[in-house]
Amino acid sequence: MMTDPSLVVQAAWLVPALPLLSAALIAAFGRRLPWHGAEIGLLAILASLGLSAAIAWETFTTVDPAPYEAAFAWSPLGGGFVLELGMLVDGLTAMMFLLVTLVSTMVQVYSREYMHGEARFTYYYAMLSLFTFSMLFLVISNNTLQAVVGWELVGLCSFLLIGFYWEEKSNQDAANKAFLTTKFGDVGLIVGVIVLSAGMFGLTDTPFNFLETIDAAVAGQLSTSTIVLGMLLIFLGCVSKSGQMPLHVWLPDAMAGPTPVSALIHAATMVTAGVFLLARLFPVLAQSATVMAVIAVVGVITLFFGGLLALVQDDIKKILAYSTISQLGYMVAAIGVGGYTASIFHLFTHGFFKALLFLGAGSLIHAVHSNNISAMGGMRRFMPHTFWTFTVGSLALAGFPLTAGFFSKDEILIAGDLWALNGLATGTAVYWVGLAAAFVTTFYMARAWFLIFFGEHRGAPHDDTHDDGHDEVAHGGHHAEPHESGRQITVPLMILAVLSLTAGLIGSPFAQERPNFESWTSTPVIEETTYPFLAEFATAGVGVSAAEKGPSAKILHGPPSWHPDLLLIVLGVFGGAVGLAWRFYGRGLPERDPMLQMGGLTRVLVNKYGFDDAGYRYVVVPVRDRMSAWATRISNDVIDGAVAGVGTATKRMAQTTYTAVDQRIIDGGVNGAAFSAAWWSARLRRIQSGDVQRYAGALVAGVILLVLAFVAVR
Amino acid sequence: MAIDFLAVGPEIALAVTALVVLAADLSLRGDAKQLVNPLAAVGTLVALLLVARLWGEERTTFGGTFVVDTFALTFKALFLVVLLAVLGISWRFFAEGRYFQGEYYFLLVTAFIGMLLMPSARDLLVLFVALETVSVPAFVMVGLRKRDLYSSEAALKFFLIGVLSVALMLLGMSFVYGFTGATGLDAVAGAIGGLVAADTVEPLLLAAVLLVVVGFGFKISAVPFHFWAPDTYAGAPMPVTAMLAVASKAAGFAGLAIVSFIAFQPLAGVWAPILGAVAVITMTVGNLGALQQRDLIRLLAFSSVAQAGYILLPFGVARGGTGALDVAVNTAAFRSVLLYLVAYAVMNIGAFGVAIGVSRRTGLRAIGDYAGLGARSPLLAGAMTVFLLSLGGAPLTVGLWAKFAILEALTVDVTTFGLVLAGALVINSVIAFFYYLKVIRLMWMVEPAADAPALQPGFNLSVVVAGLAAVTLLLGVLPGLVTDTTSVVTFAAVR
Amino acid sequence: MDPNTAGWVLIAALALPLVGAALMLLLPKDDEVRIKRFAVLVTGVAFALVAAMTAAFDYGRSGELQFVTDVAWIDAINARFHLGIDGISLPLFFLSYLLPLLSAIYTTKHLPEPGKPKAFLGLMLLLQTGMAGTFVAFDLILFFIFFELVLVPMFFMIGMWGGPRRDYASVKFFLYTLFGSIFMLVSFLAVYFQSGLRSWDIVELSNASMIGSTTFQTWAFLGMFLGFAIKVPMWPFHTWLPDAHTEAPTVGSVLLAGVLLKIGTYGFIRIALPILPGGAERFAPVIGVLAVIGIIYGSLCCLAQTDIKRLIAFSSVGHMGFVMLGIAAMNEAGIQAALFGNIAHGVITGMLFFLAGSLHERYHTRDMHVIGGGMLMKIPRYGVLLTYVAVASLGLPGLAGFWGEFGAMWAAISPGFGLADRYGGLYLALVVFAAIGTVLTAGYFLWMLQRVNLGRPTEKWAGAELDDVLRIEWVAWTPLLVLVLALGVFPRLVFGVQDAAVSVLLRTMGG
Amino acid sequence: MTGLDVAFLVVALITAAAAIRTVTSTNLVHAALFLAVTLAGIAGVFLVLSADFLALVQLVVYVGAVAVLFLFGLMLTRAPIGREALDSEHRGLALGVSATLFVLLSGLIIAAFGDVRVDVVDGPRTADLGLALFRDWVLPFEVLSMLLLAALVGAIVLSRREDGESGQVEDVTPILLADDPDDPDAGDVALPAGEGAEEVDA
Amino acid sequence: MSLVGPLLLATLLFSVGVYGIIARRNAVLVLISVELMLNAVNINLVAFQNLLFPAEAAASGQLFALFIIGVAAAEVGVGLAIVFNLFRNRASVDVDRVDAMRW
Repeated sequence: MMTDPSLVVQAAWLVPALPLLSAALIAAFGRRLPWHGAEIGLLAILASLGLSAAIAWETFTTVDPAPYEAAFAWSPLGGGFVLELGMLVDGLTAMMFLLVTLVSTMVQVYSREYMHGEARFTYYYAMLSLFTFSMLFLVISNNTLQAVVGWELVGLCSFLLIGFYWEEKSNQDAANKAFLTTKFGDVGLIVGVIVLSAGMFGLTDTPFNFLETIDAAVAGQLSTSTIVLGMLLIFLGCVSKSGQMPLHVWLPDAMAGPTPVSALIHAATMVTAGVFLLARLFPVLAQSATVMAVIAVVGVITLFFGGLLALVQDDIKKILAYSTISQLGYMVAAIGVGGYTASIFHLFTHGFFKALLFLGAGSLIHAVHSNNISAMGGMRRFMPHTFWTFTVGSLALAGFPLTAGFFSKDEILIAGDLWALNGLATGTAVYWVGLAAAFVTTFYMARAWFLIFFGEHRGAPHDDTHDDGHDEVAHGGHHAEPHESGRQITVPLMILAVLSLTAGLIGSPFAQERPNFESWTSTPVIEETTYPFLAEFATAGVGVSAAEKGPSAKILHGPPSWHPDLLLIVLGVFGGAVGLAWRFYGRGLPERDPMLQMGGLTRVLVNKYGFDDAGYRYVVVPVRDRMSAWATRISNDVIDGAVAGVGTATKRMAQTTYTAVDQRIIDGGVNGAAFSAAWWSARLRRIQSGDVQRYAGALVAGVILLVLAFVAVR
Repeated sequence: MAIDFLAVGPEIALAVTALVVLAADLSLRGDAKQLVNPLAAVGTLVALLLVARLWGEERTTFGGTFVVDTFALTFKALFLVVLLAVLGISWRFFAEGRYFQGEYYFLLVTAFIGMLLMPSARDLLVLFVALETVSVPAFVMVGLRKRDLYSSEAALKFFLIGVLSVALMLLGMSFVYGFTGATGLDAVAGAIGGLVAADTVEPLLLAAVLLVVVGFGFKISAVPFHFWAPDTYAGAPMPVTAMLAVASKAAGFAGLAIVSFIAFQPLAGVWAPILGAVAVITMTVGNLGALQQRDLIRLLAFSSVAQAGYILLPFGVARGGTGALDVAVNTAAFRSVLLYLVAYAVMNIGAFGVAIGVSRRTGLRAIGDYAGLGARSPLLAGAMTVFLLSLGGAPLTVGLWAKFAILEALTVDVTTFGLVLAGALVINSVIAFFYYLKVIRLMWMVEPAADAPALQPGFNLSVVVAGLAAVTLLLGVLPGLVTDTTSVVTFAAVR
Repeated sequence: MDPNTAGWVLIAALALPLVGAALMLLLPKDDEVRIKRFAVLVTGVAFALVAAMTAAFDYGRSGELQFVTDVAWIDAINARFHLGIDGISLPLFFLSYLLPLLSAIYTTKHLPEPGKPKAFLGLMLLLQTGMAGTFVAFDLILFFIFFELVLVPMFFMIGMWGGPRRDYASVKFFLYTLFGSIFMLVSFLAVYFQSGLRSWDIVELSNASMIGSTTFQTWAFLGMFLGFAIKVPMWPFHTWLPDAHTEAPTVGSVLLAGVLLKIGTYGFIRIALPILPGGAERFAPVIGVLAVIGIIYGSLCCLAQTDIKRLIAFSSVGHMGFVMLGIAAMNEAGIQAALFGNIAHGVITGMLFFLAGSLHERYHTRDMHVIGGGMLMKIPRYGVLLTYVAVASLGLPGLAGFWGEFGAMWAAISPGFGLADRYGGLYLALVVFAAIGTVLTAGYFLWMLQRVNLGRPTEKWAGAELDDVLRIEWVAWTPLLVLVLALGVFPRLVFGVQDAAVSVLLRTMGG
Repeated sequence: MTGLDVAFLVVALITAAAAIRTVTSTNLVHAALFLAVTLAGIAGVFLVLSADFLALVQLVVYVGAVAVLFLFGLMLTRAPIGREALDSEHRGLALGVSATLFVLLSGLIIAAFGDVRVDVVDGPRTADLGLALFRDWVLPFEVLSMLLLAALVGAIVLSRREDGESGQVEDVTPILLADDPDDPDAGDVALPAGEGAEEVDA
Repeated sequence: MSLVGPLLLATLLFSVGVYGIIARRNAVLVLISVELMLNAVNINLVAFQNLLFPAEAAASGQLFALFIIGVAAAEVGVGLAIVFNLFRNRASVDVDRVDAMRW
């Protein structure tokens, strides 16, 4: 525990509380206010931002910070177990607070112009506030279950915002897809949390608590199976939420939401929740080689193949979406190779430059009324502010030296390299694939950059139906030419551009002295985390001193350092990619996009590796259409059939429509019994023939039978 | 040897009543003949008072062939109350139908003399005579609608099956006599007990036991002796049907209980499972038969067959031994029969009463004719609903407690066979609700036909029906009123 | 009122609806307005009484019976008139007074065809006594009476005021439940005799040492299982439920889902488990498997529905599956979760049925294809409510639905009574499949919302005049809407009340 | 084989033969007469068994009264004559049932009493019978008298010629039987399940 | 004297009676068959009484037979009355045609 936590830290709960309050206030009174509720949202988020900044400063400057935890019993859960509602404030929390509130602030400012005139403007702001609350609630949580609550709320807000334009079926579908795909991952998360908490039974009354779980794991009190099963399941949740393959499919579709929403939710905050959770539980997953390996492999696959997909996109938001997937892959892969700091450092910087790119894209879209880069071109003339900010963002994303993205991505590559030096192949993969993907990243960003800002303006098609139509604000009047957006859009762009350039510095080799990013986000637990499995793999390696070898090794991170060789390589990659892109696109959009001329590769990419299709064809359709029909059929033919007897149950087996099937329920069950009862009764009544002599005969025959029975019983 | 006249007081009172009724009938003319009904009612009340006077006593007379104990008195009280109810629902029916009122009441009262005798009889010969005293007047009463084909047919069937059953029963009695040399039930039990102890029970004796049961099987309309019941119930004048379905059946059960639990108790190990099986078959056949009916009376007839099955169930767990548990099981079985009969009498007479109320003037008795009865006569429909729910065993009606008692008897000692019987009861209760609910649904949930005639149940009938409905509900809430009474009846008292 | 002595309050609360029903008979048949107001008055007074009880309840001793009445009733069989209330009963008891009040309010505006408010409301009051009684009866016979008593009014409610296939549905409902309940009675009797106590007292039997052999316990439990599982309803005994719900009038559905189904799970927890722990232990894996099948199966069936009310009905199968999963866990957390799930389902699904009923009032159809979407545009407030409740129903954290579901899964990971050692793998699989069930649940609710709420109104409805939420509906629904949120945010409202009682219960089971 | 056995055998054979003819005779009057012979034969059996009083009663009540009653009955109902007319189609059933019954019971009887032989046949004397009747059996005796009275009254009521006490036929409310047995659908009350099934078909 | 003889005769008569009840069409003949059965029982009773229990003070067997004779007489009376009434209604006494009520 932090000794004498300052007042700001103690008040950290206000950071999520304010947006919640504002959401409620906007919902209640927003419509009647002059800015239709935006002012409440802005006030609240600015207050949260201020507080976050204070907390960040507090934690940043504190030497050797220990987490501050405060909680009260939310509810008893039975069996003496207690669920806490609490907060855990450490560097990681503070970093996330800062990122979330900052991007959220930018987006809220930006949206006032961008969403101007929307019918559901108030609702939009309420949802933004609610989302911000949910994300912060997740971040501040001191236990897994509370995090799950925030996690699911985030998902709901995402659903509501993706489906913001719910008049269109495609948007509804996108929202449903996002919710259900992430919900599927949540199965893993929830079961994982349950498994993990079950491991804590007998150790504590608060089995969901993060710190206690971490302590128990580090102390070896959790069984290997608990850790492996629990963490892999939790990772499944992260896979879906953070858009890792193969559950990334919802993320590109989620671009159906308004662009600022994409910037906030699908670039900077919500999608990083998975990475955040992995980071939060990092000491736990560090206990298992399997878990680390799985995470690394999934990350590597995602960072490369996700990036490839961006090559063939025409929709600027989709390019950014796939880029996000790829970058999230970097973060996840970094976690998998022990790059705790590298991962969240990239999370931090990526939040800024990706938000910048999305907002910039929004600005462009706002101007040309189309998402398609083929409809843009030459935009640097019309929109200078957008141009330079977008350029900054692209450079950061591409990892151009000295931008934020450069430092954070390098950290990841270095982490992979160090991991590899310990004899783990995943490290090698992260390093080399990471480099390859950096080339891809640079190339597609350069492609987009050339196509958007250079060459001739190709103009928006006048036929609005050509658009996907979901992102456009119905402006009155015809725009002859695109023009620069207003200040409420450009100012956030500029702020973010500055941050994209400078945010990396605190984690860069320029900041080798404490405090820097590493010292900020690490806690003693993290620093002392060891990899019990590493000994098996350990060979002589850089970064791990001989003294640290043995049964376990210190976590693979430390103060950032210079790697001149890597700098050269990166520069080379950057130059090569930009050069290639200039060759293809430097003179505007070629008649035949070379990216679409790669034969089989293009087809595979355009088909998105078939994941979407497969997901729909092999999961959704079978479940929604076929399995439900089967279930109803089972209900009738099997369950009720068993009761009703074969005769009645099989009568109309062929009918498969629901109603027909349902009637089998009716024929089954008690009524099935009744049917057979009726059947029997129809037969039995023939005995009641009305002929008294038959009665007499039956009577005597019955007596004879009974006599025989009597004698037999005897 | 002095005769204890007080012990046979109720019977004598009824006999006198019968003769007075006959004499009055001969001397009255025209509408004045109606007066025999209250006359009979007065006589019944006197008999009831005598029963009340005897309550709690144990008397034996006629050389041990006639016993008065709580068991017998409970039955007698039941019969007399049923007689009152039957008189109530008969009055208008016979007065307006211009049947042979005087003779009817005479025959009715005579039949009840036989019934009163039944639970007191401790001798096969007396039982036989009592049984015939119930049957012979009943044969005639069933045929009282002389010009009605159905009535004649009903009488013929009833008569033939009845006589056949009695012949079989007599054959059995003769063999029992041959084995034991006695007709007194205790003596028979003693002799059989000796044979059982010596393990020299001849198969013929078992056959004889079964044959004796046959006669009662006819009275209680157990399968396969039930064939007459639907046809006879349908053809007979309705009050007679009510009498047959309730009183006559109760008398049969009284006789069966005495014979089985006293005379043949040592052989219970043999007859109990058979009777249990018969019970299951009976209720199943009854319920399945009822499912198909479109005539309410026939439906009630089959329902009463099923009810007979329920009442027979406790016989299925009877024990031949004399250990504490055996006695407990037998006592519970015995009591449950009694309790069920009381409940059954209340609800079934009520149901027939409503049926009479609906069809007396109109002649309508198809189930379809009950459509919308709730709108036409809420009281009749409400009462009918109560009775039908009770017959099915719904809560807050006496029917539930009746079934409860049966189940209780079956589970005093948890045996597989007992559970099988209980399971059969459960399933049959559900089937039974099918047709009870069918009627209830028709009454409340269907609009009445436009040309549905107005109903005039009449004062007496209304009082009887309302009273029975009230009793059904009252006992449903406070079953203690009966259970506490019947709990006095112990197996030892029967012994 | 002192909860230690004031047994009369409980009796008064039970008797009030009955008395009200009787008094209502005296009102003139044609004066519909007065009849409806009178019903509101009766249910309102009864609710006020119960609210006062809730306030006076000694939460420090929620594990003990309070407001006890224990007098002789049927001496011949030792049955006693034993009423009382503890932490387990209280929330359900409260619910069974709240929902009828709201139903009565709702009925003042929406009286189902063919009218006859006197009969309708009278039956509802009768039903209320039956429902409430089951939760406070501590004598098996008394419990059985209340348990059965519910059938008749509900039968008539469905049969007289129901939809086109009401005849069928009402009979099916009646017979199914009856079937199980008689088996249950057989088990009660077997327990009565086998225990040697000659007592029907639930507390006494619960505290008794193991009754009979394990075989006996298994069989006796089977009987109770049939009775309660049909009521719950558990897969595969659920087939009466969709029909009953679909055909029942709105109020009937609300009470059916809101309270009636709870009787089954309550019975498991209050009677079957503590009295027959041995049987329960043997049955627990079976219950668990059936519960999870129910979860998956119910959700799949929901996906196939086009009738919105039927969809909600099938969703009950799934939700009650979670409740049963909690029971199958056989530990405190599981029982807690089951009871919470009970309440939450009652509130949420009750509300959903209100909404479905009002939907029918407006569109005169419940077919989602016919409605065709755009409700959020046409009647936005109504659409928002539907979304809110649907989201609650799919188990979103922060709303009532979550805690029961999560709690059940959480409890099932480490079932009590040594089940973890013998069936640990099975239970883990159950948890996983139950979790998958939550996805399916989300799926059908989202698809439902998509089909009903989203998009633009079809031509058929574009020009139609449809009322948004009426004032009377606001009045009737607000308590439920608030409860949905309150239970989600403050789960201890229920968990806390039950905690001690559940501990006591588990102790009596010897677990 | 004693003389008694021989005597019994003779009487028994006659009785049995007459009994069989009673139920197989194609002539009504013959059947009634064979009945009389059977009943007389039974009286003979009683004599052989030395139940003199019963034999006498048998002769007086049965042969003297009942058989004659049956003859009157046959005359009054003007029944046709001939096998087809006298026997129903249940002959096979009847034969099967009665033969089985006979075989079964005979077997049981022989098993039970096959070895019982009594040398001296001597029943209670008539005076003892009277004494027992009024000492031990007075209750059933009195009840029997009520029964006979009831039978008498009943028989008179049923066979009296007039219709109802007022002689008016039309006042009798006819029974409307709901079950018309000739209607093939009678009794097939539609079950709810059936209704449901029809809806699907539609 | 052997006891089996009378018993077998009784059984035969009884079975013949059963045959008659089921096979005979004419109602009067059916009644006649009933009489056969009742008489068969009497033979049984008398045989048991006089061969096995001659000394029984209550003379149950013989008196039972006596009662049966009495009751049989009553039944014949009622039975014939029913048959007459049926005959008046249908102009036939064929038992197997009396099946207006069934099922």
